[in-house]
Amino acid sequence: MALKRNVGLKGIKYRGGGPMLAWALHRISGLAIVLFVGLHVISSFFMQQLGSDIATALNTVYESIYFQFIVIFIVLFHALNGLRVIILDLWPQLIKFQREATWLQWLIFIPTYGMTVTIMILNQLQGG
Amino acid sequence: MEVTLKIFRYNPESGKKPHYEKYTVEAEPTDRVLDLLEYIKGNFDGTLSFRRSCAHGICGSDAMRINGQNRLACKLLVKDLHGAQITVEPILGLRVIKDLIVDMEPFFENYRSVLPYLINDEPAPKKERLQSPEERERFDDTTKCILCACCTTSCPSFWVNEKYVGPAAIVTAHRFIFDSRDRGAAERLKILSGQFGVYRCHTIFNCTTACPREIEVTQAIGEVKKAIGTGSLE
Amino acid sequence: MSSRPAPQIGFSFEYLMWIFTRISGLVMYLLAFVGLVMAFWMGAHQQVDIGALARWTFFPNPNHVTNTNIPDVTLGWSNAWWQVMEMLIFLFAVTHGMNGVRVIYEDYIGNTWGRALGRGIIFLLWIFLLIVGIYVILAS
Amino acid sequence: MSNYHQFDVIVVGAGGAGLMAALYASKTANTAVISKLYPTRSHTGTAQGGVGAALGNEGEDHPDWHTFDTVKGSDYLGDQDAIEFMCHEAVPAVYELEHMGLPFSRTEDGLIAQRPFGGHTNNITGKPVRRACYAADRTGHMILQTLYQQCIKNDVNFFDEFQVLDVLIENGAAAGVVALELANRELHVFHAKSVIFATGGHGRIWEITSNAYSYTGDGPAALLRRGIPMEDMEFFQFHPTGIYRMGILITEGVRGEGGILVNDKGERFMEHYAPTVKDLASRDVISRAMYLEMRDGRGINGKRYLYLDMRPETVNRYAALDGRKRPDGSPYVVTGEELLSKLPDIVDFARTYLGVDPVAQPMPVQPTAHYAMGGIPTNMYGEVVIDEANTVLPGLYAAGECACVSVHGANRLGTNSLLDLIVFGKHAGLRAAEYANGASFQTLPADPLEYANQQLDQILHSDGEEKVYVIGHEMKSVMFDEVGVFRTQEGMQKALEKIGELRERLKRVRKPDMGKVFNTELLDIWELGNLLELAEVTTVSALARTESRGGHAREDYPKRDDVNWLKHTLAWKRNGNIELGYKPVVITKFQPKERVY
Repeated sequence: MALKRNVGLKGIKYRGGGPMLAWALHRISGLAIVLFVGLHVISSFFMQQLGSDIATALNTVYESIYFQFIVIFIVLFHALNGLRVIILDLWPQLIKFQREATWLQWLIFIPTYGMTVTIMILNQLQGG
Repeated sequence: MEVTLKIFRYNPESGKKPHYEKYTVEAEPTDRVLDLLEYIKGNFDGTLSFRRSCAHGICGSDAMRINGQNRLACKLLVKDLHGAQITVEPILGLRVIKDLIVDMEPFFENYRSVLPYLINDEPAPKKERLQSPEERERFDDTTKCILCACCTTSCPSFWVNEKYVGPAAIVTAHRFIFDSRDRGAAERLKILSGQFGVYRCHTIFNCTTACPREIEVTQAIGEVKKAIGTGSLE
Repeated sequence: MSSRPAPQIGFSFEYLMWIFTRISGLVMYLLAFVGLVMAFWMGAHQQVDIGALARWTFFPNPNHVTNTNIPDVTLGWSNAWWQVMEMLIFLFAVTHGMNGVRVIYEDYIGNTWGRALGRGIIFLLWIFLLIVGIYVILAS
Repeated sequence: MSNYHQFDVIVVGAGGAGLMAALYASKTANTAVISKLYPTRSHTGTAQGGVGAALGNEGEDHPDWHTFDTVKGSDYLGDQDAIEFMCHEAVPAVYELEHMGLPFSRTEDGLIAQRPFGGHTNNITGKPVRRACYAADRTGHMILQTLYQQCIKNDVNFFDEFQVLDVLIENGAAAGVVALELANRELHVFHAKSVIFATGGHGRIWEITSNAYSYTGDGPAALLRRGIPMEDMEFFQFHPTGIYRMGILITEGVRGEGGILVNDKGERFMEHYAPTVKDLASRDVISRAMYLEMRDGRGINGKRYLYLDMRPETVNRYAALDGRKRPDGSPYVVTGEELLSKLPDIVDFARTYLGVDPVAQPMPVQPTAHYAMGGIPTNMYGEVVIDEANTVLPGLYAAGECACVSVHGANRLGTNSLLDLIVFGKHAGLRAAEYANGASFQTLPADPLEYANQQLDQILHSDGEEKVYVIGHEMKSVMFDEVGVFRTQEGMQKALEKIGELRERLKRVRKPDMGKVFNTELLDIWELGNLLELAEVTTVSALARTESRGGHAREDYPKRDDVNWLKHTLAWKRNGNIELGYKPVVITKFQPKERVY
């Protein structure tokens, strides 16, 4: 009796490095965005049409600065990683530079996100 | 130097659950991991089972997960692992039969599904079919494949669904699709554009990193995707 | 040395969705860029609220700029141009996203029956979101 | 019996010869291949340099030149009718492989590319010719893959990971084989009209070897136990350039592309041993020269290795000295990149196992056990012959390295092994199918599994102290030292005693794995038994041959002796002893003369 085919958590421990991490984050962030946008659309509908309290509460959460930190991280990462994938997919001859591409992506992501967050925090402090 | 190997053990007849066992051996920096496994089998525990044949990275028998990455045990030297402990586990996504031996049949089934042979019904000339060095170079990279399964079993898409043909099968298909002598490209591209074809590839690059033959696997898959889209075999 | 026929293959659903995902990604870049530039042009540069700016960039809806200091929000932006812009980006985003959900789902699902069921549910969800979203856009 | 199978033709072994045989046999007969490995794991895949065929794509060449070179390379011990047959069949066979899809490297004109190889010469000028058809430096890999692919296309039946333990011979004809299914340790009977053995060599007898772990001579040993003789077992080839201490092969193609061997003084020593072709002399000549250099203290740093140098500056310097030209007449000049593209795998090996970049540094090499010239005696149709009169055993065939046709005689030329596989694999397959279509099944004995069970039981009931790992190492070490490149009466006597001792100790190995699932230890022990059998045959055959010829070099008899020894050895195992007999060499066109390179 052979063992059942079961990868499960062992897959997470596989040392795939940067590109595998990027893929996992892309998936998770994509699903998160679907959830976020979907709920937002529906709650907007309820707020607009019925003035629902739950919907209003949800929108308050959405507008909090901490939630925005997360959303911006997710959206920015998904967009940048998506751009990397699109470029490599449409020009397969560039795939030999895939390792550099992953580095470049983080090189763009980290300052952009860092700057955004800094400005948001500064604004919050000024406003508060 | 002293090295400890932490090896995945499973024997279906022992009634024991899968577990890890540790063996400490004296090793030279230039020893292959395979040499250490042979030493352990020969001196400590004869029941330790793994496949091996040529011992220099050409036959593709001894693909295993070493320190969390798919490698050939015969192509990895102790000095390249930088550490006193080496973890050895079977490759993922195929059923474990015993210790480091997995059931390769699903892998070869996927390989066979992409028509892995030259298709050309035109009458052959008396001598060789002509092919320029450039045409030959076009698919050179993918002829290196030894079917060790390092790539396919490093692919998260294959982990979650063994019906995905996997990188190795696509590499084989690529080798024929871009061979100027072949006439079966349309048939193969049709198979690969299906549900379990190239679009289950999400450019995760684990295959490229894992390949012991240094084939640009993801690039080959990308070229197949492009051929499906453009209908061009440039 | 030898000329060989280009392979004649029909477009598969998988291929169409794959290329759509890539194209819609690029289109969203374009639309977001337009949104961003317009937001700046229309006054966002006077008071940079990144949260509002981001929302504006991706979904140029008057509801999304309510907490900026720019006056007459509804007047300036509740017009057909922005509604079309918003509908476009919404259409691409929801389709891109729901297709992503489908791809993830189908990565795991091997059998035809499960796939058909999943596709059905995702399709209905897609239509539902589109209708609700467009209603909200038109009604605001 | 659920484990009973019936096929017209059974092929044992799925390397180049086995797959070629299966491919041709399956065209007209119901054929199955039994292999202890997945077919793509077979040792054919490690062959690097090329397959020899006088296509004349890169300079003038003729099958007749190829024939003479092979005869000369064999030190006149090869059967000339078979050699001529092989060298003429080579040309269509290579085209056939190309049509099957083999991705050969190409010339500018789109033809199959060819490179020089040891012992391949222009018969008129004596200069090297380009005869080795290659696919980069993975020709064997490409042959194996291509043949396996064709077998898939033609729906050949495969029994992968089945170990053949015994061959059934009834009424003087082949009746089938008994095989062990590795996955569950069950025995299977394969009832067949024709049985083709293509199990490969037995280079694991020696310590430094280029051969795979699985190269344990299972086929020859099984036949030896069933009364079939072994031919010319004393002739075993030591390849000059194995990676120091590991034995991994560095192809002769490196020297074909202009690489040279140097000693500790930086001298190109082959100039002294083979003034005309130098580093492209045949393998036995170079291996002996290397041994002599090392014995005289000119190994690198006094150690047991020499340098193989393929740095572009070295290659170009010596190519200029030799006046080497490209086929178009321009001087031969290479760049590092060119070498990398022609020999990518070698570069990879050197980097992985030596930590050396071969276009920047020389590679430490030593002779490595490489190829069995001897084996199961066959005629040129692959039919096994069992005595001095070449009597055919009906229904039994052998091809590839396990067989001795004999086309390689006392020393095989580079590229002729792959050629041997495709030519004799094909003809064995054709003959076997033809025979099967005209014959009926032999009745099986009452208990066909008896002998196989007996062999397994002996191992499974063993309960001693000995380790198979240790016995194996002792055998390899004594064989490499005493029955290696150079041999003496005294040393071989010592080896023979040691083998006897090891055979006894093998009966007392510690209790093995008793499991049924992938019991690889059981197999290791069984395979070591095979190696010891063949080591004994090799040593006994070598002791008797009091001359030096090809791969068999004796310090006490340094000269070739055509008067007494221009004959093939046959060795039978009878009642636990090796008995020797001899049969004449077939000489057609080329009378033996002194061999100078």
